[in-house]
Amino acid sequence: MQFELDEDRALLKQSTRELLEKEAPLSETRAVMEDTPEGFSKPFHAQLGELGYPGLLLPEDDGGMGALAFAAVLAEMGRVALPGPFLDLALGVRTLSGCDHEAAARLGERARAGEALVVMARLEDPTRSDPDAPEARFEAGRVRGTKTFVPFGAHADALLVTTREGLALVERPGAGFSATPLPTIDHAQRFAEIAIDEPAELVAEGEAAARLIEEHERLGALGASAGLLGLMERALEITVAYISEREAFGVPIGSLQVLQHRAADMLMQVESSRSAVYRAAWSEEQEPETAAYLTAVAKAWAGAAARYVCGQAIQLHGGVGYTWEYDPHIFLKRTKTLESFYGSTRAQLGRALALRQPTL
Amino acid sequence: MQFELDEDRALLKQSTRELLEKEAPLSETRAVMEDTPEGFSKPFHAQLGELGYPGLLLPEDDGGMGALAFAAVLAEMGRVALPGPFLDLALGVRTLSGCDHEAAARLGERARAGEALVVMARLEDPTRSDPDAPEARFEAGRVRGTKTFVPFGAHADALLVTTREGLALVERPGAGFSATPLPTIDHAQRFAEIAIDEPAELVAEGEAAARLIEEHERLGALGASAGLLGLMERALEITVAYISEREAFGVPIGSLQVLQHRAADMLMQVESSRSAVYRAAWSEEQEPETAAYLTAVAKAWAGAAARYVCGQAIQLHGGVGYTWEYDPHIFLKRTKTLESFYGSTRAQLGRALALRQPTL
Amino acid sequence: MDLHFTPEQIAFRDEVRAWIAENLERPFSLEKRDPKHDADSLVEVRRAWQKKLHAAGYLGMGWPAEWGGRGASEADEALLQAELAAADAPQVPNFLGISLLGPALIHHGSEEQRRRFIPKMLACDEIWCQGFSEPGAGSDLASLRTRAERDGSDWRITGQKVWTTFGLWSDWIFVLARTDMDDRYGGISFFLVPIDQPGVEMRGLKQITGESEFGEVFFDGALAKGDHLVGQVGEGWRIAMTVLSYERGAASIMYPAQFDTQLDGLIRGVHEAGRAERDDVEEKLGRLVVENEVMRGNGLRTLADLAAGNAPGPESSIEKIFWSEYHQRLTDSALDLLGPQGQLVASSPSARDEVDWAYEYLWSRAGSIYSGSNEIQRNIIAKRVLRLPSGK
Amino acid sequence: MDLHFTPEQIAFRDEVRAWIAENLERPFSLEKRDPKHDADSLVEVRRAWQKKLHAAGYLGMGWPAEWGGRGASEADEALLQAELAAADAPQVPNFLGISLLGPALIHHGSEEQRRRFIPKMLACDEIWCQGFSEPGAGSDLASLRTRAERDGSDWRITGQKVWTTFGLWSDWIFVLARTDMDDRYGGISFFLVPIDQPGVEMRGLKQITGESEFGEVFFDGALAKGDHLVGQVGEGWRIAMTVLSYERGAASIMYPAQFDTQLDGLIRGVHEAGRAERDDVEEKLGRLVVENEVMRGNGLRTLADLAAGNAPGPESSIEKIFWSEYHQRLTDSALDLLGPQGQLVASSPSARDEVDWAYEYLWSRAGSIYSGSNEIQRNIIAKRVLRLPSGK
Repeated sequence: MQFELDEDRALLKQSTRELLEKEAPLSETRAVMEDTPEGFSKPFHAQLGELGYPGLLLPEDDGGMGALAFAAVLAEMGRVALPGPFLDLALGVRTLSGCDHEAAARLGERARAGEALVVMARLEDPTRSDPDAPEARFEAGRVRGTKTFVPFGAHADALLVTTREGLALVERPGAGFSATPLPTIDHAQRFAEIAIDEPAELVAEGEAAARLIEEHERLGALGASAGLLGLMERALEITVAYISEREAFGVPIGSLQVLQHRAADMLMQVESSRSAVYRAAWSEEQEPETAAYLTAVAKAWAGAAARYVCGQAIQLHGGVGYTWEYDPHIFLKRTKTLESFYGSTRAQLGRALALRQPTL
Repeated sequence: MQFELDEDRALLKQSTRELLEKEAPLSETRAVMEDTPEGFSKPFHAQLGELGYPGLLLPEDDGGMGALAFAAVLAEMGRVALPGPFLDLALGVRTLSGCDHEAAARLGERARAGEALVVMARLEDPTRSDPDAPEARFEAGRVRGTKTFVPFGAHADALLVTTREGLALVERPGAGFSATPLPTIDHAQRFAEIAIDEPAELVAEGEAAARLIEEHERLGALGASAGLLGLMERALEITVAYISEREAFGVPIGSLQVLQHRAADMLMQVESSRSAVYRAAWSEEQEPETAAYLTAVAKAWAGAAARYVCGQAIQLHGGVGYTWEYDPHIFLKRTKTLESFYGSTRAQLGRALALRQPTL
Repeated sequence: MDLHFTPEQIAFRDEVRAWIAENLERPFSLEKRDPKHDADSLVEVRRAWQKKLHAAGYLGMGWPAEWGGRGASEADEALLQAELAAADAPQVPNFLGISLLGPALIHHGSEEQRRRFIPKMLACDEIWCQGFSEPGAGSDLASLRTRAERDGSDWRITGQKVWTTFGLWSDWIFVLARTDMDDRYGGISFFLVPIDQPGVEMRGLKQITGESEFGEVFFDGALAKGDHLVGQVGEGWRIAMTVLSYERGAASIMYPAQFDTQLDGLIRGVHEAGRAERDDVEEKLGRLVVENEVMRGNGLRTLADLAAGNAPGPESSIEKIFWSEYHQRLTDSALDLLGPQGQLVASSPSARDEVDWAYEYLWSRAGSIYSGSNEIQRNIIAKRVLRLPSGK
Repeated sequence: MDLHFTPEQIAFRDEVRAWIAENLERPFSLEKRDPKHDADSLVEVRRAWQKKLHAAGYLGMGWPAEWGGRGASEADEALLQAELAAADAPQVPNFLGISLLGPALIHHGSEEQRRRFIPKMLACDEIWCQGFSEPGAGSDLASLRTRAERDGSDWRITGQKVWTTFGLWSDWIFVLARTDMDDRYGGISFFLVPIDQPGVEMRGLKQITGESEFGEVFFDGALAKGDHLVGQVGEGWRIAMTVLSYERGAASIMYPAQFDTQLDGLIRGVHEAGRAERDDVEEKLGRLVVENEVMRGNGLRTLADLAAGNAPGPESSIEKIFWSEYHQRLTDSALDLLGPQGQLVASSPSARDEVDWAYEYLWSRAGSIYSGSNEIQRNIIAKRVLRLPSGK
């Protein structure tokens, strides 16, 4: 048994950290939040494409590196709260590769190289539709429907749209497409409501489509959990550093027992998230029969854990904790996005109960 | 505006405290828990009857003192975790007085003098019956049915049985009655499952019966909330005294910031319970249109509050906290009874939401 | 025991309610959503609202008649604040001036100071901000280092203050500054300082909500005139502690009223999302309702204690902890219950319009920190209410 | 990364599982419900079970072969403990003897001591209890005051110890006693003391569950033979700290296995009560499932770290806090979800038979206190893992 990553993946993790610290550090995240209309750095995402990152989740003989590498990379991105659609893109590339369809394969090549942004459009207004039986339809070579909270839906080059008939691919959406931005708490993670009436190709149907969507959700939850791990890990680090330095009443506030216990509780959340996230990623590779269950466990835990840790990061910073200038709020905001999307905590609790099984 | 009790009620509260400290102190509760088959002191309850306590909830011109006095007395009883059916008896006396029926009136007189123990038998097996439409029936002058978790059901002299036809009074249950004890965590609060097939009188029907049962539940929740207040108030007192004295690492443990904050949180729970409980009692007397809502609020709050306070009382006592010899466990156990009966916390949360209304 | 307001108080409450209905155009959350507004024009909305309140006699109601008061009780003040909060009326720019500087001048200031400053403060012709906190002295206020040095009969102030609410729009700031470096408490004095002068630089301090209601201010030999010292040299700490302890009662039922309005919005939102029938939603909403009502019960008890002549003591720490942590639980739950919809910022056309949940969620993180962090409040409860021992 | 047990370990686990199925008559919770049993006979059930385990070679598996060991790894030990916990097998009377005294004798004892004591301890022919804690020294173990004074070549022990698990049924006690009043750590020595002698009085210490598994013991010049000193005079603290740090891994997946069995019972109970379909029940059960699985993930990580040769550090404090507070949440939720039914004590004919929830609810309050209270554990994490500064 061994918990550490093997050499290849550890190396990838390390080089990803260096890349991010150099090209997309936290200060850059702040700049993107403040200034960029797309909510992310296009050049950096192009660079990620050149380096092959979007293909992480492809089968190994197709250049992928598997779920553990994926989790390690997403956790590193969480440490700098990297803004942008990387997670959705990596999921899109994986889903395209699972479609037995030529247009999908072609687009997949471009997407993994960072030349096209493909995201899945799945959610619909929950008061009017059932996620398992979408209102959106594929008929006569066109897809028609309305989707909401589509990640980077206004900036995508292509969309994988879930329809009642299966998974429809819309490339280069044109006049029949409109996107209304849905700005949320997290300035650097953009969503849109889209209305679509465009030519499309049905790239997966029936069982195959259902399997791809389930896989997309599972891997999305895994990636989000890993992102949450990175966010809270860094939030704890900056908090421990801050309370170790900052003095009040003549002592470092980190010497006060109440803050020490708070930090200890934060550590418990972070380390338990680490165990759960990497275990889920490992099961995705090595024990697929438990992967759906362990991923639900990881996401349900990590969402609530990060909310606690990032909230306390603000509290322990005191007054400066609720200034824009200090970093804790960036973590809190991204946490909210990752916690509520990719299967909310509440949804994952229900899923974990339903999927419960012996794991030993 | 004034929060303090008026002189009469303050006097009652004070004299009740003195009576309890003299005749039924915490040490006596312990003795009853350990040794008494009935789970309570019959002589002391007879004394309470002589002093007129069971008539507390009667109309004022009938010798009652109203809901505030009732709450004050129950809170005092909570402070010594008084074992026994006092709450159920006081509720029974009130309900009997609301029945326009001669047998009820006659029994009511005896009950308020402490000469007869009357309790209501209401709960049925929840998997088999709806509390609003009991399986128990009153037919041809007899009541037939099975009731569960009847408080002191094995020791009652008479029973008010909820049936589909209304409220049936069974005096001196005989051969058609059997009671199986249901011993719970709280050694000093006895419940029984009863099977009954006995002659009875229908003492209230239709709307009148429904109103009496609703009132019984509401006042039961109020009394239980007051009892919870007394329990946690005393649990906090003994805890503060303990941590102020007990030393570790050369300092009183009550000087450690983590324990200070814990105690502060306990105080918040206790004082908020005090506000909520007396406000509910006051509304029962002065603002009946809000009483049902404010009582649900008080019970939902006080149950969870007492659970926290009494649990932490054990924790802050350290090792001796989980010995039988020290008192905290007595509070925890009684809390569990009062929290889960008289409308569980979960049930009261739903009730509070349904009854929500402007209170200012 | 009596938790009824007097008939006069109820009549006052009804009068206020009717006045608000007549005078408040729309809830402030809707003002903030209006694209025509920027930070400056929102301050003008607040200023206009303060002028209306002042004209109606609703400011400084408990002060002596000479200074605009009407001998109002804490209960009146509390009822007013509750009605304003329930209606989501704008916060007035001089809320800290009125609650802190006003009493300081009335009790400790000179007659000239009162005449010069109080009328313009009430009328919002001058906006005041508070200069107590410093970057290095959060919870440990007395460790402040801004100093005031004599310059003839005047004073020169040097140092830095933070959390100067509405600082960017203020004309004056009331400042605690050190006149003796060696006397921790007795070396602090209370000054009134005009902002529009060379030695003062005010900067906006952006909050996590993206707004800059707070400021930070740098004094570099700023001038405070000799007759703008409040009280005597060295009395600053005592004055500040006294005024900070006033008006605790006024907020006691304000927060529950404000949260009730938000709860209304949440319950409506949950119904519209078709989720109200779920048992887990019922439980969470029920818990929010219960906690808010318990908070109101605490507030009524505080008012009743005040009415009975019991000064509010350190128990006010309980209220501070309660409302600020409730606000966090409320917004946390709201975002869970409303789903992604609840995270939309107010400028989104799809955002719910009753409550700006995204803003509330972020802003709620501040309440447990400002005005004495909740950690400090718990210290106070442990030491002053429970009388727990001090460490060695 | 590799979280798989080896095929040999899985084979061992399967062997243990089969062995338990064959040898365990019924879960210990059912033994306890049986009216034929009293406290004494329950100890005999435990003793008989220990003898079976010993005969099967399942005790001291990691010890040298000479003392019954089989060179087992932490993972083997952990798998064994998890299987035993899942099956609700009785705790063996000498569990503390085996986990603490055994290693102390093997590493620090004399050859004669090992020969004399280890075989009978393993075979449960002698029951050992632990004499570390004192009434005045809970979390602050080193402040112990029980003293040992020389009496020729022997020692006389005077003082009091508490929390002597199975004390009433024990034959021997291993005691930390002070041989130098002035040297806080270096003045403590480690003694083996027979209980059946005039200077020893053992009393049961009733727990809040009503049982008396714990004892307290009074020494009044009790005799410890000179050759029953373990190690050297003054080495007691070091020996105790060393053995307390052993076998941390063995419990790492035991608690999740035990709680899984209890969760099974809870889920069944909720279904039988017809409440499983409620959304609030689903949410609460889901949370319990998630937390327990996360705890198992932490445990597997500990085992993996041990297998990779990383000694378990203060992170074991995380495990202690996690399982003990989870146990409280689990039993709290169970009593809520099962309603009054869950509060019935085991002797009630109407009680649910899978899990004695009433007992678990009460007993769960102890876990956050014993073995170093959770407050102490959090201090350890803050200081030794997070390296937060010390106060002045």
